[in-house]
Amino acid sequence: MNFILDYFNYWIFVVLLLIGFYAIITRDNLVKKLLGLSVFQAAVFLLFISAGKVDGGTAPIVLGGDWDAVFTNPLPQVLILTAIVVGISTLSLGLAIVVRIKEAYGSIDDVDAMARGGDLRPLIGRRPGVNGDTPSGNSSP
Amino acid sequence: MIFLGAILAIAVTMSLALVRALLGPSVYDRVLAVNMFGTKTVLLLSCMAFVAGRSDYLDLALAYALINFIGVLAVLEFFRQRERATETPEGHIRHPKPATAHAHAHADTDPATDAASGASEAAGDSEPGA
Amino acid sequence: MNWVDILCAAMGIAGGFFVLVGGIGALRMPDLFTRMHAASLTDTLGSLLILSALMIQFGLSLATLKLVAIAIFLLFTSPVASYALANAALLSGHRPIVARGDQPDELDLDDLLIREPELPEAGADGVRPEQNR
Amino acid sequence: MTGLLSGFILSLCVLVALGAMQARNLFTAVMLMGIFSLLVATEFLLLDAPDVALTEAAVGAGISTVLLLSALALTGEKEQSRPVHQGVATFVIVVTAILVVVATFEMPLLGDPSAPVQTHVAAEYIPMTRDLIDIPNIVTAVLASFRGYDTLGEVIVVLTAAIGVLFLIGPDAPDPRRGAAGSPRITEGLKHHQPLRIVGKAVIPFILLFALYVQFHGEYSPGGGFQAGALFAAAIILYGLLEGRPAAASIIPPRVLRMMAAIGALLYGGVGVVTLALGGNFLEYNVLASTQTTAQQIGIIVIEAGVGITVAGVLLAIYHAFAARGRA
Repeated sequence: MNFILDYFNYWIFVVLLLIGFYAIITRDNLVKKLLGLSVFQAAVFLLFISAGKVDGGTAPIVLGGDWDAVFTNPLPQVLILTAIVVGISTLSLGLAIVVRIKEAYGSIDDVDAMARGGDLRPLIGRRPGVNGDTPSGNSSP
Repeated sequence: MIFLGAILAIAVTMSLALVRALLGPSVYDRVLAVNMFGTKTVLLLSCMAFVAGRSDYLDLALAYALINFIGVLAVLEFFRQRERATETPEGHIRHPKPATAHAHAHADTDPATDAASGASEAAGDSEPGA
Repeated sequence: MNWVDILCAAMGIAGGFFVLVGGIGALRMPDLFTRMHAASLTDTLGSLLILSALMIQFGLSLATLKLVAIAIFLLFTSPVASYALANAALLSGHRPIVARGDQPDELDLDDLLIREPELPEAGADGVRPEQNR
Repeated sequence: MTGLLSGFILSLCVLVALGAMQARNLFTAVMLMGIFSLLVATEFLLLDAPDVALTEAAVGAGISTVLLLSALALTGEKEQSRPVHQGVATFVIVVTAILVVVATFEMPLLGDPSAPVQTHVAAEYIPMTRDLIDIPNIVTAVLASFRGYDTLGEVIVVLTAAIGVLFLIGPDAPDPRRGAAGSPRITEGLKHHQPLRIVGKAVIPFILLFALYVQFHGEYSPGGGFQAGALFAAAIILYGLLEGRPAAASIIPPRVLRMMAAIGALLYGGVGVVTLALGGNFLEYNVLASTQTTAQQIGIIVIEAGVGITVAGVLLAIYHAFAARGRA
């Protein structure tokens, strides 16, 4: 029992990781896959941050010049801080691809069928300017 | 220890709001629950700042309060776009009352909605799976 | 424990009570609007009580200023968000359950709702051209 | 008490993640992910990482919800497909679970001060921050000075991702619906909600002020360029939600945003070039001023400003790309 409680946070991270992983594999919807990726990512972030925790420590920001206090390890925090911002950049890149797929194929589900069809022409699209793509005077029916 | 009661109540309320967010039934219930949850997080963080004796944690509470508001507005904007883009907002009403159907019929005769639906038809707004 | 601490603990517990009542209301009430009512009203009072107790504990400092900012912010944004949410729900066809009579549609809310104005004809309006570039 | 609260928050995390993955409506899933992000941020704070918590709150709960919702407005919110490959998935998950759980037994306990991660390079950072840099926020010191190369790389990654997004759905990307007859003209924002406008517009200056505080007070309290950039972007996005995206685009045009994204990264790299020119190594701030701590602080402030400019530019450019897509 003690052993379960000792490792409780690790069990949670494992469960979160697996929830995200399962969603990535089994969901065909592309946005859902990206959300699964976010959960997976969050599990890794939590693991890193908890690795830096020190018992009796405080946040690595010195209050009142007290440099001798016990501080939590700042290194994992630095890594994860930047990783979160990179995470949203990659998430938006993924969403941009999903939006293009939706426009080209009319669906963001059932990607396997699209891949089997092998027709990539809709994704390439028309060149800008062909379609009345001028900044003003557009949208007149 | 002074704020033990408050922290306890906030934690319980967070789980209640979470249950509401998971149960739904309508999307508006979920948005309400998310908003509630955000407010409770702000309060929890403020109390934690006091318990930890670190007033710099209050920056976080402030940031959460600001971000929460933006989240709700983003949702409202999303609803507005959906009302514009599709004729009948689907899948978000599971109201037990028969009034729902009537309300829908009412909304359909609304000129603004008509115009929007006409526009989306003209655009060939392809429905998923079509 | 001096009397300030006791006062703060009392305010914290009272605030916690209101927050909790709001949570129970949001879970147990029968329809969206009553839930919203329970949540938003108690939110304001509960938050203010807890934040005031914290302000007293922190004393005169930058922390109290931040807490005041949080309190003012919650005081303004939370009701406004509730209003907008209720409006969006009503526009989408949700109607509150009313006790008297079985026809909720008798409730004519159309004049109260704030609708988006119809979009003007393309090109004839004052909307700026897209500034994408 | 902290341990109990932490366990409670983590349990809620699992519940929300399960709910989000099970939801058939993607809008519901996004809402639950917003809650998930708040929970994760609270857990970060409980693990003594306020900087990370601030980033997660600003980026995860705020910007990411906005971006996901604007993407859903373009792709539809119903999940059409049923789960697939469940047999294979279960097998893979069980194998992964066994591997990860076995690996877990090798992990040090939470908060163990003698864990390997605590005993190597990290232990050096705290006294070195005191002696060489002398700013209270050790995270900022490590981020901007000790691991400055690393952060430069991350900034470039963020910039690259934005370039990718703009290639795919930016204003110059092919868009079959833009300008087509009858394409929805969604430009007005929430203008018709007078209360929202009044409160929202009153709030925006304070968010901007707070963003500047987080940027320039980041050496003394939780914050820094990444968080400030996200908060600044959030303020402009709030204006865009209230007044319509074109109004936000007229404050800072997307052209300027793209320049901001590049200029921030250039500023960061430029500091490195300047230190090279002054006879130091790349990003060796010590040559910037006569005393070491002053030189380090100058370097940190400049590169944090670069990070802030890039992050704000990137996030806003991405927001505009999504919000303008498919609209006349």
